[in-house]
Parts: sequence; structure tokens; C-alpha cells
Amino acid sequence: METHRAKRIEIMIETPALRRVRRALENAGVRGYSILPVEGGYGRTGSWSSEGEVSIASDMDMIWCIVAEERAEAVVDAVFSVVDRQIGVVTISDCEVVRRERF
Amino acid sequence: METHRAKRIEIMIETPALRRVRRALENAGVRGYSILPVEGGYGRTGSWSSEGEVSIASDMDMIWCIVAEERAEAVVDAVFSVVDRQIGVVTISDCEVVRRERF
Amino acid sequence: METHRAKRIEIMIETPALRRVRRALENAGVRGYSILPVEGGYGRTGSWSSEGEVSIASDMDMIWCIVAEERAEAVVDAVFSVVDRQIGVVTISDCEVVRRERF
Amino acid sequence: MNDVLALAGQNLLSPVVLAFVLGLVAALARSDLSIPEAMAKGLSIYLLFAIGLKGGVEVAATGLNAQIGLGLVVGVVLSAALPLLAYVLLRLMSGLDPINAAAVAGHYGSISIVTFVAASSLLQSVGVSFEGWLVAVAAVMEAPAILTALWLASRAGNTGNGNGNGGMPWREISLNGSIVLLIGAFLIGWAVGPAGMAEVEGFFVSPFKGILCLFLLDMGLVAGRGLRNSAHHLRPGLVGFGIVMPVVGGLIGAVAGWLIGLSTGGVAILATLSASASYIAVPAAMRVALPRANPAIYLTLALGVTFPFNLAFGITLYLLMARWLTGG
Amino acid sequence: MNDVLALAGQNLLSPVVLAFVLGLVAALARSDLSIPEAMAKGLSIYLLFAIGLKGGVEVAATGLNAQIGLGLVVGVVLSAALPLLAYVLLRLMSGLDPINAAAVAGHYGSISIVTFVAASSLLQSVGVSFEGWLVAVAAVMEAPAILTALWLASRAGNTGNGNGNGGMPWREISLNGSIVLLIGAFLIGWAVGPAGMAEVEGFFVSPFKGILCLFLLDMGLVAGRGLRNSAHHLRPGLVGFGIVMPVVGGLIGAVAGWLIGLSTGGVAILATLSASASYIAVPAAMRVALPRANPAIYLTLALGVTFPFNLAFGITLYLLMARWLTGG
Amino acid sequence: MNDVLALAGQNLLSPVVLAFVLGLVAALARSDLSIPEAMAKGLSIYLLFAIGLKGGVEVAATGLNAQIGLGLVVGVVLSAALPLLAYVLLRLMSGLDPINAAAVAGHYGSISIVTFVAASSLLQSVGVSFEGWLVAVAAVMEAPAILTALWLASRAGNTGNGNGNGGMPWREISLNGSIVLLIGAFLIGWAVGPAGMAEVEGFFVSPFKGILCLFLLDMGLVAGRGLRNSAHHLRPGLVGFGIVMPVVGGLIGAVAGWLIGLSTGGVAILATLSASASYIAVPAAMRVALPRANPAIYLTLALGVTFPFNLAFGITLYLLMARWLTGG
Ligand SMILES: Nc1ncnc2c1ncn2[C@@H]1O[C@H](COP(=O)(O)O)[C@@H](O)[C@H]1O
Ligand SMILES: Nc1ncnc2c1ncn2[C@@H]1O[C@H](COP(=O)(O)O)[C@@H](O)[C@H]1O
Ligand SMILES: Nc1ncnc2c1ncn2[C@@H]1O[C@H](COP(=O)(O)O)[C@@H](O)[C@H]1O
Ligand code: NA
Ligand code: NA
Ligand code: NA
Repeated sequence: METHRAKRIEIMIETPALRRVRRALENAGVRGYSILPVEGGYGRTGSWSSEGEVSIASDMDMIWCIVAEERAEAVVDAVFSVVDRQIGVVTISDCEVVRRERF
Repeated sequence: METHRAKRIEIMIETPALRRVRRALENAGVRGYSILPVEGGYGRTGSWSSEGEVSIASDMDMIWCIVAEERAEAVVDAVFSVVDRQIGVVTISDCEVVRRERF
Repeated sequence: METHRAKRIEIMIETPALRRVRRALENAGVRGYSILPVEGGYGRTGSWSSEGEVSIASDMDMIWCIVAEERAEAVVDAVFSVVDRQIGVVTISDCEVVRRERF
Repeated sequence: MNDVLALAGQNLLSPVVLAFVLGLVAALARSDLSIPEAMAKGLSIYLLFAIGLKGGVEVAATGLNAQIGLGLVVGVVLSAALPLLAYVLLRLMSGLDPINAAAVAGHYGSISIVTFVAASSLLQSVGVSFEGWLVAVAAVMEAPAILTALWLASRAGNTGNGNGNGGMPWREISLNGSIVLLIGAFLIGWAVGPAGMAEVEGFFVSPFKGILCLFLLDMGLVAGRGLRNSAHHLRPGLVGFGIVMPVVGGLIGAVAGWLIGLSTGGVAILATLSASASYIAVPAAMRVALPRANPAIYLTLALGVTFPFNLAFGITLYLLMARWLTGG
Repeated sequence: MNDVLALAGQNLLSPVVLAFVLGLVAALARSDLSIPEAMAKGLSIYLLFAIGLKGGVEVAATGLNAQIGLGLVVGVVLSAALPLLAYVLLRLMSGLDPINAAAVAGHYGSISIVTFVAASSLLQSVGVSFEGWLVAVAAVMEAPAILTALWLASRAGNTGNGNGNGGMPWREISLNGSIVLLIGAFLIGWAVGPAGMAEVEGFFVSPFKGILCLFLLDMGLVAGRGLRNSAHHLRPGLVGFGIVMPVVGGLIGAVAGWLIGLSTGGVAILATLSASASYIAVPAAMRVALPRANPAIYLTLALGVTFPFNLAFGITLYLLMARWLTGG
Repeated sequence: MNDVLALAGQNLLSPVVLAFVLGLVAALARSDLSIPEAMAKGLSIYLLFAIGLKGGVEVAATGLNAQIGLGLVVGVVLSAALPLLAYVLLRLMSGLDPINAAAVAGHYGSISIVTFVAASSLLQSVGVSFEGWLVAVAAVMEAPAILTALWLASRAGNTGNGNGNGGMPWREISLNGSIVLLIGAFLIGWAVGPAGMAEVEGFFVSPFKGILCLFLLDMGLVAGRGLRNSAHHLRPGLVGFGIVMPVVGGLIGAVAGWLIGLSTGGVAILATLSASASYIAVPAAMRVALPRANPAIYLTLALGVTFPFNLAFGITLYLLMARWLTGG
């Protein structure tokens, strides 16, 4: 099966800010993304856990987004122009996909 | 610690079709895979969210599967021969693992 | 946007052992990690699913941890010295991040 | 006429219907109110178990007769046949392509259990009883429509994906969780009878209507979100179908119920089942068997148009049909 | 005095307060006891719906009067003004930097619905009734405090992140799920009245207090976990604020309630609302609008200090204030 | 004899047992019926809280005596000693290797709280009461068996992984959530007494048995899935052990209860505790401390063999033993 290079952008973001990041991604023209729940973590501000939480205030989500290589930089820029830089973690890495025209 | 190259196959698939993809992976001889919940997303068919859903019809899952490099292509082919090509997203990328004989 | 190389360490671990792996990561000096729920899987010991489970005995979690390249090896070693080697899956891969000083 | 208006008003002002409206309005206004998926699935399991149990207990109390066999057969026939009518109506009214028309048609042959529950709740409010075994009829009506839909799609030359892997979703159909739960709880109710029910009615009876409120709040939220995201798929012809089809289906179901001699309540229930559109079993099967059909169309139509119509007006109408037919 | 002690004892030994203590102790002792997130959110939805409904039904039964308009205005004013007082107290007592002080201040103008519920549960135990429409006052008090907090932060030259993207969280404020649910259920209760309530009281009334126990067990677990993880942020000045502020806020609320002529129970409830600190709506808004403020500070203070204080002593005190003011 | 059959029939035809059977059959038939994890955990929290509370309230009503101290000691001894018996039986009957035998043995010293609940539900149906403080005995029986199991494993030269990192799961044992919840709710019940219980019985008493049905439906689904996936691990000798061990353990527990002078109901309960096998606390501890033991073996045996046996026949048998011993 022929595969093509693409970029995987993974964004770890506070749930209260999720709506804004989604809008930024859509405006930057990504063809799709998926959101995975995150149930806890540890960072400079200490540990957190979603267990028993009624509020979404301390929750985070992971956005998993596959984009064509040539579009990756613009997408990352768009995300950063919206997300406060002190929030969340953004990573970019290489991957291969099968049907290039979908990304 | 000595590490070895392996392939990480990530498959984003509709929950109703999950059972079939699992069977395909098992028949293709993977040694293991894990399934992560996905709680929402955006694509050509619009946005979806699992919030409040009683039906699994619009839900998706992520399959995370580490395979030995030499087995990766056969596994991807097997997945594709079963999954309708218009459903889901399949990506392949490089990673390192510690105990090669387990993958 | 300028990006820097970093390592993504992904650990698939039994939930009952999660607390110990977290302590090992923190002692190894990682700046942060996140925990994603896993809802099922397949391996040498058969299939499992968290559906309807009251006990966490057969559950697993995914730890997603971004570390600076130079720290990756020490972190993997620390994890392995604590986790029983017959449990879980540990993978290391390359990625790019934006603010190097945070990892 | 006054009577009709009073009945409609009583239905519209019930906490159950208003909870649905609250959810719908909240979602349309983009509120971030949401019900966790696990809670929604839990409420649904509760409702299925409770109504299955209740139906079985009633059968244990009143006994069986030949009518139940007839009822089951009629249910299967209605479920298998209504999609044909739906398909024709869809092609005439909406110009939907054959694959999507087949997928939508399948939903209208099958049933929506929460519409059944809402109807039985209205019947209870107005003091009309119905045959307990209609729960079993509801269960057998879930699946046959799927087969008809797939046949319609294959006639149009489209079975699943090009290489035939979509295939028949036999497993997905026959062991669908909601059917198993409904039938299972029905059999338990039948086995334990009223004495067994007395032990558990503090959970399956007294809080039932309140739990139904929360479930309908959730349905409203999901329906509203669907409408917001997919309203552009709902051309007028489709919306028209989403209202005409339940009325026609309801009438056919009512006549069938009357022909086999059901009580007034029973006729109203069979009409409601025929009029309702599936939102659990059928969409999941379609996603596997007809991946080219657009879920945004069939889900939005069933949940965003037909369900609210039935909840607000349909079930009142089907009760009126039943009264008129049976003189009840 | 005996009377006061009896009241305090009755409150402290209620299953509801003890369930909170159990959760707190379990979390502080690092037990792995935990409540699933979906269950906690589900319990919260239940409580909001139930108390909204109950308030609305009471309004349907007793009718409205001009007082309700006055009450809503007073609620908005209290919510908008209390953060100013909180900010001054914080700067004096704790030396917290302006951004964090503004964020914390916002929490104390807004309200905690579970504190409201605990107070109404105590009132019910001692046979004191209150105006049902205070539920609507609770809802309108959720948001104004957020605006004051953001204004305080902007005065200190810090609106969100440097490039201004934090911005005003209008959407997050105005369509916050808990406000929508509380107001919506209130309107439903008003529409259906006591007759409608009778249909659903097997779910929204009889099991209410028991469900509240499980919810408070969860609150105790979350508060305890927060204290364990973030106790080092709580310098004595901050802890002092977390106890002084509710007492002062409660007194202001009590006087306001007395001025507009509320009943003894109503005065106690308005005092409780003024004394309580938000832990749902405000933290989420602050996370977006003031990302530089440290959530560990505002969450731990509201949930780990002020909430337990109010639950154990505050609401008893506010009831005593109300009795003293109204002579009730 | 007729009496025995009537008792067995009454148990087998209770909604609770039938719900388990429904879940088991659905899972074995590969239905996709499933209960969300959060709901299952929520049901379990409810049951633990409710039975802890109930036990405590009974102690508050009837007072304490020296017997409770004796009961707690006997519970600890039974939990610590039964794994030795289980280990010997396992090695004789099944030829399981020492590590897996030790892990399985640990499960049979500890207890299954849902088996306790099912037994108390049967006792209630037949009008037999038991000592409320046996809930506390259940709690203290959870953990000692784990230590015995680890000692057995270390004797066989296998403590955790080669480099010793498995180690003793002290934290996992001592602050296990289900033990904390059970003891905590027991103390709350004791503190609030019957008057406090009256406030919350609309939630913790009336719906109890119905909620238990849903929980057992879930247990059936999980047990059936385990059997389907792991039946090949269950050689006849193991299955035999899974039935012989509870009978022997039950008899030992019954005799112990009779020796310390428990009532008929109390003897039946202590027998049930001794006969039941843990499926929450012990498997999680084993996963950490004995990672080389195969979870498929111990989980399937405890949940797929012994639990159904106890539910269907065991608890009836233990009640008969108790009657025979006490002449009750
Ligand atoms: N290096 C990292 N790798 C993975 N997740 C991280 C990392 N740093 C931060 N996070 C996540 O972001 C949250 C907030 O981080 P912080 O702002 O550093 O406290 C943490 O609790 C983690 O969930
Ligand atoms: N490029 C992508 N990256 C990540 N997830 C995607 C992508 N494209 C599609 N998806 C996921 O697949 C779902 C269906 O996609 P689509 O068929 O394009 O509507 C989306 O809602 C996403 O959850
Ligand atoms: N190659 C793999 N890729 C992804 N997950 C795996 C892999 N191997 C094992 N796992 C996960 O680890 C669990 C236990 O594996 P095992 O010990 O091989 O039965 C599996 O059920 C999967 O969830
Ligand atoms: Na129908
Ligand atoms: Na306040
Ligand atoms: Na035992």
C-alpha cells in the first residue's frame, strides 16, 4: 500500500479553552481532528485528576490532528496565535498516511 | 537501555466497525493493541461529540498498535482490506521499543 | 514558528501500577506528563475491556510524556527500573515542540 | 374538540416534554450544558430494563392469549414493510439519493423506545391501559427494518464498500444490546410476576417518570446539537417527510392494531411504534453496512425532526386515532 | 446558647455533613477511593434540576410579588460588589498578587449551589421555610462577579495573555450549563406546578437527601485531594481570608435580605449565597480569561477552605444571623 | 426437604439472580449489551455506602457488646487462614503452579461484598435478621488474605519481579477505596442512628434492591465476558476448586460463627463471607505485587465460577448450615 508523509499535531489543552482552539484549527483549514479525553497529569502547577470533578476548570483534552506536510506550519501558527502560550503542550511529528488527498 | 525500531500504527475508526478491525488485526498476527476512547471530532461530515449519546452510531475509537517493523506493512494492508476506505484515519510512524521480541 | 526536537515517551501500563510509575517519572525529573484512559485491548494474555468493570485490576492507562532529548534516556531507564518488565509497553519517538525550556 | 386541546395541553405541559424542550433550547443556544455519555447510556439501560420488566409483570398478571402471537407477527411485518413506504415517500418528497433514502427508510420501520415510553406515560396520565406484551412487540420491531433497508440499498447497486466488506451486519442486528435487554427484562418480569416486582418497585416504578425527565433533557441536548450541526442537510422535502411519515406510519399501525383487536391503549401504542424512528440500533447498523450513507442525514431526521414531532403532537394524535377506531 | 449548640450539633451530625467528612478524610489519608467523573457530573445535574424544579413549583403554588424583582436586583448587585470587598480583604490579609487576588475575588461574589442546597436541607430539618424564587436569585448571582473580577484584573494591567487572546469569556459566562439548567428547571417547575411535581417526586424529592450525601462524599474527596496537592499555596493569610470573607459576605447578604423583607429562611439563604464561593462556573471562566492566575489557589481556597467552613459552621451562623435580624 | 427446595426456588427466581443470569447469557451469546464503567463503579459505591450505613444504624439501635470484638478477631483469622487451605486444595486439585495458586488463594480468604449483599437480601426475604456489625467484619476480612497470599508466593521464591520492585502493596491494601467506604459509611450510620437514616432512606433503602438488580446485570456481563475470553484457562480441577472451596470455606465460617454465638442470620452471613472470593481489592493488589500471576485465572475463577455458584446455590446452602447449627 502506497503511503505519503504527513504531520501529526498533538495538542494538550485546558478543556475551558478547547472551544477556541477548535475554532482556530477549523479556520486554519484543517480537514479534520479528533479529541481524546485526558484523565490526569502532572506539570509545573502540580498534579490534577478529573476523578470526581464537577467543574471542567482543571480538566484537559488532547487534540489529535493529521495534516498534510505543507499545511502543518500554518496550522501550528494559527493554534499558537490563539492559545495563550502558557497553556498546554503542542507537539508535531512525522507520520505516514494512505490517502494523501484527505489531509 | 538498548532500544529497537518498531512501528506505531494508529487507527481512528467508527465504533460500530471496531469489532471488524480488531478481528483483522488479530488475524494479521499483531501481538497486541490498545483502544483509547475518543470524545469528539471534526471532519468532512461535520462535528460530532459523544456527550449524552445513547447510541454508539456516531462514536469513534482510537486503536494504538505497536508492531515490529517487518510486520507493519502486512498489518496495514490487512486493516485496509477490511475497513471501508472511506471510514477512519490510519497513520503509521516510527518509534523505539525496548524488548523487540514482544512486537 | 521555531521548533525544537524533543522525545515523546508513551507508556501503556496497568492501572494498579500507575501510582508507582508516576512516582518514578517525577523522581526522574520530568517536567510534566498526562494520563489518557484506555478502554480495552488485546495482548498475549488475551482481550480485556473496562466496560462494566468495578475493579481496576484489569484496566490500563496511557502515560503521554514529552521530554527534552537529552533527558529521554534517563527517564526511560527510571521507568524501567521501577516497572516490572513483563508489564506494559514503553515507546519512545521523535517530535518537535515549540518552547524547549518547558521540557 | 375541547377534549382534544386539553389532551394536547396536558401532554405539552408535562415535565417530561418540557425537559426535552429545555435541552433542545439549551443546545440550540449553544449552552455548554451537557450530560456525560456514561450517564446517558445508564439512563437508557434503566428505562429499557424498567419497561421490559413492567411489560413482563403485566403478562404474568393477566396471562397470555393467542393475540400475542398475532401481535408479534404484525410487528415484524410492519417493521419490514414500512421502510418500503418510507423509501417511496422519500424519493417522491425529498429527492434523496437511493443509498441515503434506503438508510433513512430503515430508521422509520424500526422503533424508538423512548417514544414508546413517552406514549405509555401519556396513557397512564389519562388513565388508559394497554397490553403489557406490546413491549415484546417493540423488541421484535427493532431489526427487520434493517434488512429491508439493506435490500433497498442493494437494489440500487450499493452494498457497503466496493470490495463488499460492508456485508450484512448480522451480529450487530441479532445481538443488539437494547433488544437483548428489553426481551431479557420482559422475561424476568414474566418469571417474577407482581410479587417480584413489589421488591424492586422502589427503583423501577416510583422514580421512573423523574428519571425519564433527565433522559429527555439529554435527548433534547443531543437533538439540538444535531440540528445545529446538520440543519443544512435538512431541505424542506426532508423535513416534510420527517413529519408526514410518522403520521402515515402511525395510521397504518393503528389500523393494524385495531384489526387484531387490541384495546384502545394497545392501538395507540402500536401506532406510536410504527410512527417512531430508531435512533440506537439502526444508525449503528447503517454505519457498518452502508458506510456511504451520511449519518448526519438519518440521525438528524430521526432525532431532530420526527422524535420532537411525535413527543409534542404525534402521540396525542395516535391516541385520538385509537379512540376513534376502537370507539374507546 | 443551648439552642445554638443543639443547632450546630444537629448540622454537624447530619449524614450529609458526615459524608463530606468521610470524603475529606479518605482523600487526606491518600485512600484510592474515588467517584467517577461521569457520576459526579450526573449527581450535580440531578441536584441542579431538583432544586430548580422545587423552587419553581413553590412559586407556582404561592404566586409572585414585587419582592422577586427586588430580590433579583439585589442578587446581581451583591454578586458584582462582593468581589470588590474580597479583593481589598485579600490584598490586606494575604498579600496575593493582583491577578490572583482578582481571580479569587470573583469566586466569592459568585455562589456555590451545593452550599445553597446544604443550607436548605438544614432549614428543612429545623422546620424553617424560605421563598422558592431564591433559586432564581442564586442563578443570577453566578455570573456578575466574573465581570468584576476581570475588571479588577484589567485595572492591574493584565487581561489574559500578552497578545490579548484571553479576551472576555462572554459565551462561557452567559450560557454556562449550570445556570441554564437551574433557570430551566425553575421555569419547568413554575409551569407544571404542584400537580406536575407529584408525578416526579419519587425521583426529585424522596431520594434527594441521600443523593446529596453521595455528592458531598465526592466534594470531600475532591476538596481533600486539592488540599493535599496544594496546601503549600495556602499561607495563613489566605486561609484567614477563606473564613473571614464568608462571614462578612454572609452578614452583608443577611442584612440585604432583611432590608428587602425576606422571611427568616429567606434571609438565611441569601446570606448563604453571599457567603459561598463558586467552584464550577467561575473557575472555568478564569481558566480562559485569566490564564496567568493559578487555579491551585482559587480552587483550593473555595473548595478546601470556604466550602467546608460554610458546611460545618457557616450555614448555622447565617441562620442565627437571620433569626436575630428578623426576630424569627 | 420441600422447605429446602422452596428456599432454593425463591432465591433462584428473585429478580436479582435473574438479572445476573440475563447478563451472563447476553455476554456468552456475544451480545453488545454493556454497562458503562462509570455506571458500574457508581452502582458499587452506592451499594457499599448503603450497606455500611445500614449496618451502622443497626448497631446504633441495638448497641454493642463484647461479641463484636470477638467477631472482628474471628474475621481477621478466617481471612488470613483460609488462603492456606485454599492453597493446599488448589495444589491437590488443579496442579496450578505455586505463584498462580498463591494469587488465587488470596482471593478466597478475602470477601465479595456483593455476595454479602445477595445473602442479606435472601435473609430479608425469608424474614431472618442478622447482627448489623457484621458489615465491619466484612471490611476487616478484605485485606489479611493478601498478606497470606504474598507469604505463600514468597515461600515459592517469587516475590514480584526479579529485581524486587513488586514489593509489598501496603498502600494498595490499607487504603483500598472499598474498605474505606464500607467502614466510613458504617461509622456514619452509627453516628446518625435511625433518625438520621430516616432522612436518607428514600435513597439508601427503598430503591436498594432494584439498584442491586442492575449491578448484578453488570456482574453477569463481566463474568460472561471473562468466561468467554478465558474459559480455556479453567481446567476441570480449577472449576472443581471454585465450587468445593466456597462450600468448605462456608462450613468453616458457619462453625466459627456458631462458636462465637451469632444468630442464625449471623452464622449464615459469616459463612457467606468465608465462602466468597474477592473481585475488587485482591485482584488489584495481586496485579502489583504478583505481576507474574495470570489475572485471567484468578479473575475468571472468582467472578465466573465461585460468584455464580454462591449466588445460585451457595447462600441457600449457608443459610441451611446456619439453621442446622443454631437450630434456628
Ligand atoms: N511535558 C509534558 N508532557 C505531557 N504533558 C504535559 C507536559 N507538561 C505539561 N503537561 C500537561 O499539562 C498540564 C499542565 O501543565 P503545567 O502548566 O506545567 O502544570 C499537566 O498537568 C499535564 O497534564
Ligand atoms: N485529519 C484528521 N485528523 C484527525 N482526525 C480526523 C481527521 N479526519 C477525520 N478525523 C476523524 O474522523 C471523523 C470523521 O471524519 P470525516 O469522515 O472526515 O467527517 C472526524 O470527526 C474526526 O474525529
Ligand atoms: N503491541 C502492542 N501495542 C499496543 N498495546 C499493547 C501491545 N501489546 C500489549 N498491549 C497492551 O497491553 C495489554 C497487556 O498485554 P499482554 O501482557 O501482552 O497481554 C494488552 O491488552 C494491550 O492493551
Ligand atoms: Na417505526
Ligand atoms: Na458569594
Ligand atoms: Na472468603
